Amino acid sequence: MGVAGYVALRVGWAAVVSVIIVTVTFGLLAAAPNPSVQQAATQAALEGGDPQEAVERERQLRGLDEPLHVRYLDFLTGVYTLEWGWSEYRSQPVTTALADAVLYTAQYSIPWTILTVLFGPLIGVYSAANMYTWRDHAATGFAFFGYAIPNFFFGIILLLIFGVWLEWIPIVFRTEVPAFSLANARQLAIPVFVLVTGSIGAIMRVSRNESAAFRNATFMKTAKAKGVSPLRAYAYHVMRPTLVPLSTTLVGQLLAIFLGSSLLVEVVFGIPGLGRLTFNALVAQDTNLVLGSTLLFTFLAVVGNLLEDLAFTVLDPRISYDDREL
Amino acid sequence: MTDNGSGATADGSGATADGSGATADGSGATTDDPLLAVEGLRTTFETEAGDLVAVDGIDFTVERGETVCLVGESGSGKTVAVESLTGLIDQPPGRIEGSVRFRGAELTALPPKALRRHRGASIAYVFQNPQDALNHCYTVGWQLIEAIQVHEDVSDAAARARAIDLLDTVGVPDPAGRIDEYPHQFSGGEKQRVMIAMALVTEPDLLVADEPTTALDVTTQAGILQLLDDLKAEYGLGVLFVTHDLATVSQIADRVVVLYAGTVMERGPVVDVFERPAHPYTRALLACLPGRESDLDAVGGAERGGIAGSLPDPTAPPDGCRFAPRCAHAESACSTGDQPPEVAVGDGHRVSCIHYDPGDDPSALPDPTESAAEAERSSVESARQDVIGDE
Amino acid sequence: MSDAPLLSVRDLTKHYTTTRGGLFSRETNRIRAVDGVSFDIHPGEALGLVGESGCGKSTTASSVLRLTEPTAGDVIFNGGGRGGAGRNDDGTHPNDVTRFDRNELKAFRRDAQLIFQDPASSFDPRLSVGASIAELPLVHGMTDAERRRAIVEDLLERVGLSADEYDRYPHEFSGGEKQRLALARALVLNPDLLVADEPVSALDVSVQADILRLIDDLRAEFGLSVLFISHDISVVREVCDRTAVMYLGEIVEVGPTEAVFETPQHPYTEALLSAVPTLDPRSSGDHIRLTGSVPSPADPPSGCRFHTRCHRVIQPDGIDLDQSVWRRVLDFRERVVAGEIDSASVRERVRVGEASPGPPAGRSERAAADDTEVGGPDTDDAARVRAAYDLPATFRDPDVDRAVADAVAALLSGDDARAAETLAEAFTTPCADHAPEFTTHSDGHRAACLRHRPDLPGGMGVFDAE
Amino acid sequence: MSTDTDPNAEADAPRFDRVDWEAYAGGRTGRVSTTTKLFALTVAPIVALAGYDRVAAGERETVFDAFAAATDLPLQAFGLDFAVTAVDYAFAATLLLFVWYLVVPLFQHPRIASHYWRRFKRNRPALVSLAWLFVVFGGGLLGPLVLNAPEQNILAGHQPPVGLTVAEANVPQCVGEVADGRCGGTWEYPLGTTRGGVGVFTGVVYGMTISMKIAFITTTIVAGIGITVGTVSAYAGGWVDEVAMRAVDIVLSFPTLLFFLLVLYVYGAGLGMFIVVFSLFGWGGTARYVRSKALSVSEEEFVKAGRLSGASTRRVVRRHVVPNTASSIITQLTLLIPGFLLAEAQLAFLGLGDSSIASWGQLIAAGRSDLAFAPWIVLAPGIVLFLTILAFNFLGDALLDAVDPEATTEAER
Repeated sequence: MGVAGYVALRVGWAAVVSVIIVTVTFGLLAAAPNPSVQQAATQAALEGGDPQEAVERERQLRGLDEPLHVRYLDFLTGVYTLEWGWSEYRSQPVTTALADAVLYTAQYSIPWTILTVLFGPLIGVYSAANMYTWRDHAATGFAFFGYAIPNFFFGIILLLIFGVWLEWIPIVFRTEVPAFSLANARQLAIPVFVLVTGSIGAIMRVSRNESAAFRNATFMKTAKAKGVSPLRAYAYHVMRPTLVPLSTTLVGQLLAIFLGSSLLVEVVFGIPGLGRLTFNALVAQDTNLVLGSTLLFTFLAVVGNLLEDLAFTVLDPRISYDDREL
Repeated sequence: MTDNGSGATADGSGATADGSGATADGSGATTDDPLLAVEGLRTTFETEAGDLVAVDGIDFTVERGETVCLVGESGSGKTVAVESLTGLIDQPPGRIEGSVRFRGAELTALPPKALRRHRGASIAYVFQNPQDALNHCYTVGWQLIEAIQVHEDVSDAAARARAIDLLDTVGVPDPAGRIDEYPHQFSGGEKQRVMIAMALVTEPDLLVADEPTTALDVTTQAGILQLLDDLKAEYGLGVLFVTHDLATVSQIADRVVVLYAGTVMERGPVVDVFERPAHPYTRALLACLPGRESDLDAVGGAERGGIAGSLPDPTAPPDGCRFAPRCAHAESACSTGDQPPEVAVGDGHRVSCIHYDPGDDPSALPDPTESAAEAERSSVESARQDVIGDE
Repeated sequence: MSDAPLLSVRDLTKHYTTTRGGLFSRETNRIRAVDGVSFDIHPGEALGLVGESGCGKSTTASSVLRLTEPTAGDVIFNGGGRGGAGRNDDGTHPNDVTRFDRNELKAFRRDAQLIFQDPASSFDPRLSVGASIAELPLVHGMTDAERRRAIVEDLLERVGLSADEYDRYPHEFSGGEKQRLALARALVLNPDLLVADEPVSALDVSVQADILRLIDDLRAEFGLSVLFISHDISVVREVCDRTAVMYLGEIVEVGPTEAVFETPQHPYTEALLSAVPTLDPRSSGDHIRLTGSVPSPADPPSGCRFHTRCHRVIQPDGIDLDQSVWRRVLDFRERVVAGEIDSASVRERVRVGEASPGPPAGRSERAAADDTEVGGPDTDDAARVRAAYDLPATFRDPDVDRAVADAVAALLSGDDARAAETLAEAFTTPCADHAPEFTTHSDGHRAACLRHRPDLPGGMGVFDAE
Repeated sequence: MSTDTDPNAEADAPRFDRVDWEAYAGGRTGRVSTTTKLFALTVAPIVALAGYDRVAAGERETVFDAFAAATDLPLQAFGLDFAVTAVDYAFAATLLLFVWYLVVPLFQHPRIASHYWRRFKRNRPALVSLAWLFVVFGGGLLGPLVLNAPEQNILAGHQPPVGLTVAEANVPQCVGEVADGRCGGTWEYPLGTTRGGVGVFTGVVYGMTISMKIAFITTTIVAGIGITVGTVSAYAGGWVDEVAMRAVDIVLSFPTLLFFLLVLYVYGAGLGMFIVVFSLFGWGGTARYVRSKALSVSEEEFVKAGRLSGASTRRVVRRHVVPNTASSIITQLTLLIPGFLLAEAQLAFLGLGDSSIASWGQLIAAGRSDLAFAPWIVLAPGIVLFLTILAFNFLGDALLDAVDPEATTEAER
């Protein structure tokens, strides 16, 4: 079994996981009374109609009178053919609504991810290189501050300072500015900063602790003994092995922060991205849209975990594909 | 010693221990200076319990073409000593004092960058555990080529050809096929050979080998020792060999320096130290070796068995001789002042023990099993109790 | 010493199967860690088991104690009042440890104990050492806490510690003290057999001697039998009455310690002894050099397992080379057949040979010591290949020379298969075809080497040749 | 072996080689430990009360009222008049678990406890963090008994904290003193009030209770499932291991927050559901960690020695493997708790949390619109939340150092 075999196996497993999650989601929805059915009943009752009849009609309309396995297969087909239904709240197909929102989410999450992945390991290794000096303590303090301060709280405070008091940034996100413009950069600077402080701390801590072990490894002594400069030694001999364990946590950490924080940051800063869309769908009781955004996030998580595993395999030469378990 | 040169160097080095004469190989350095001369080397570490003195003022020299063994048990400071030579110790928490002269040039005064040029280029290291000594993320070839290119501006292809050649020199089978493999694909002995190849890339003058065979099986160990001996003869290397294993010392050393608790107990040509050990510690250590009574007659007097007691606390070393608290021959005078000055008891054979006067025969040490020694011991005991009583 | 052995191990085998692959595909790989090991230990006797890392000695120890389940074989333990039993009708033995049920095994635990190699991890860091030792009597039914404590305190003093160290924790002890504690724990149930797995290899020399003497004293005082496992021949020599030498899962030689070490009858024992440095600085450093590395126990060599590295490997009829040249020819053959040497690596070697001036360093004088000529760098590629792989430029035997020349030519022309075939046909050794059987040399001294079989070519008891 | 002549004297001498082990064989040793008995004894009333609540107490009746009515005991006089939820029962049981299995053992083994303490207290920030967490714990436990539950009082809205003033126009009615047209804070509301007149200090203290409940219950569930799955997986091996680890994969790739939103959307959810969902999807990492740790601990010689003692696998696992893995997962759990607290605060802030509880997130959400002129409503709970999360992180870091076996060997050198 070579690389290709392993990748195929791992992708297959990711597909299995996604099916399981989709199934659990279906089970959850199927077991509960459908809100729109209830809504129809309430509506009918208010309008003096027969609630029972309204329920029947609504159920038929939504195909809820079909047997469970048929509905399950329909659901599964729908999910994997991207027929995610009509969003009543947005009056457009769910996929279109999601695609629109993704554009806004991408505007801040791409710079955020790049900055985190770039600076997290760098600061971590720097901290380890200067372990127990004031530089290390400063970096550690920054990291702890970053992941201890709740993103939404930090966002509110910064918005108050820079938006309300100093008026440097707009309080409400303006969608009319072009994506690649200074104005857009200005209004996204604070959300990106908030997210970066939140995520860089975790990455930096992991990098620091992992590279601390490699810093004292004999191979570092070997590198020093053969006359390699400290900078080169850290860049090649510490950074590289640190990336291996880091790769196992990096994607997970980023995803966890992304799933939680994008929701909060978008609500706080009024960015009409995926998080805000999900929030609005929840408030507006738009089942299809709630389901759609949940599935999108789920697939992101599955793909993220897949990439994480593949990265780990590629990065660590000691892992032969033959011995690698899933 | 299979090579015919070592006998001569052993004799020559006996003289150099006193600071005179040298066996220069004509590599352009001043011929009067020894290859490596260490004086008053003292390495301390700041710890929460106070300053930990790992190496407490030791001197030794290494000449070209000779092997000097630093021998001692764990905690004797032997590894710290050799890592202090080129500043491999992190400072802080470490602090290195004393003088380290390499071909007459003072190393401790050098700025880090200049010191780095010496490391690898003229002083190369081989470490104990080949398992971790190579970076698991890079191929063996990459690491060898890095070692070459750090010091020389050569093309990748030329560096690679040299790396293959070196792997062949150190006896890695099929070097061309294996240069692109990762360290985990090599056996322990092969990794150690790769480490030696890496140490040789810049044709150093001094090779520091820190317990290079301890982690290896005995048949593998024999091969590595043989290789080091061959290379010493071929390249005219000075070898500073650190080990806890006296048997290895007897196989490879020209001269021996016995360390205990960071200080030198005894030094001399290997034959003298093994056949006429002077210091009680050396004697006890030799007596500890299992299954070898028949090999050696000199140990005879001492009883087989371990050395009672344990190493002194390195943050608060005892007064006088460091070994006195565990010594069967200790008198009250042993526990006062500093470590006794070294006394010559043979040609280049010197011992740090108050029981000797210059020129004494190393066998002059009183036998501890006699009643006189018993009396000495009890006097030490009472002396100690007096000290405790005073507090 | 009575006639019946305390422990009798017969054809003990432990194969590990490692599973590779995940949920969807499975492959199994069989590691033959211990492959048919037999030995006896008599009451009060100490048997040493020596060998290099990976030879299966530790696996043997844990299989004897059933810490790992052996794959096959009998471990008949006659201690603890079990003596005198004979085999059942179906060939099984009532005292076979490998067949003990739960209760029998628990009783067996009282009679056979183990001390480990690593003092750092031998005690639960969360329990006081006293509690750790006292756990054994508790497990075996002694519920009276005070009595347990009294017994353990008494025992602590017997191993050279003091009773008030009962309440201290493992991190408060040095390595040597922990090994004393480990001895106390092993002794607390008053066993008949003590298995010591590298008990001193993690200790300083000065402490080693202490612990070895303690083991010796306790053994004499309580009539213990000891199975002593070590890689260090000198330690075994010090402690053991008899010694068994293991290589790659098999015992190759066994006998009274002095006999094994003074007159080794197996080339491996000989090489092992020669590799141990002596304490005499005047001794010549001539060692027997073993080529190659230890083969994988997953795929051990056929015939005698040592033949791939043996310096005394037998030459077939019709070949009469210098023994060291023969060894190198066989090494070359092995590596070509295994695909380690192929046309690509040969070509790179030729290129390197051209680039560097003079013959490859380090090889020259070694090869020159042989009675054959060495190919110089100024000859053609074939000579360069021969030099690179330590082969003489010409062999006196024309058949041998032709076979090697053909193989080198095939390699240079890129035909790896033909090279392998040529070499495999031309060079064979009886050692690869026949599994050696034990031959007896003196009282209880036995070795398994084909050199001792007179019916084979080269089998003439060459060990007295020196 | 023994050369003594009097067999009767031997039998009682405390010497290992004179014990007749056959006489002891078959004795029962697998008894229930005292700690377990005491735990069972103390947790029984809580279980009984919960059962009574479920069976006897009516819909809108608190269990204490029902019990008082049934038994004529003046329970109200002891302050036992509040409604008890399932979360409260779980919290009480969890607290007992912590007392008997974490606090009491520390006192039973003072030598090892002081060893850990010496290592722990070298870390200053961790000491401060521990002190702060004690404040939060104490406040959360005792606060509700001392302070009345937060109540709305529109007239007392937007009061500033003690020592601050606010323009009189911004408050409906000033509770404290008015000077120069500015309303000052009073000790009645030390941290000011919200728009609805709820005391921020009271809100923060009640929020501590919620946070403590989340911290303790989720930790217990996560640790319970994680340790069980991890050890069983490590020890059973084979297909059990395979299935368990695949389950961990799934749990780990589950976007818990999203899933909770879905649950919330479909069923509606309170604090109890929050705790259940988050802990049911939070154990993946712990299980994986425990498994690898258990496997490596099993390789340690003291575990082999345990097996060689003749003890059953169950005993070895319970007595040696689990305790030695557990001490190192404490760190992991300490670092999990802030995640749960943060998630609750986020949900509450979005207005998706349990509106019936006074958590810090609720308070921050309540103050958001008034941030410009009444920042204390957001700042006070926000800073407390920040400090608590910070404290857990510092604590986790310090515990890692304190129980890390590598650090132990370092110190031994």
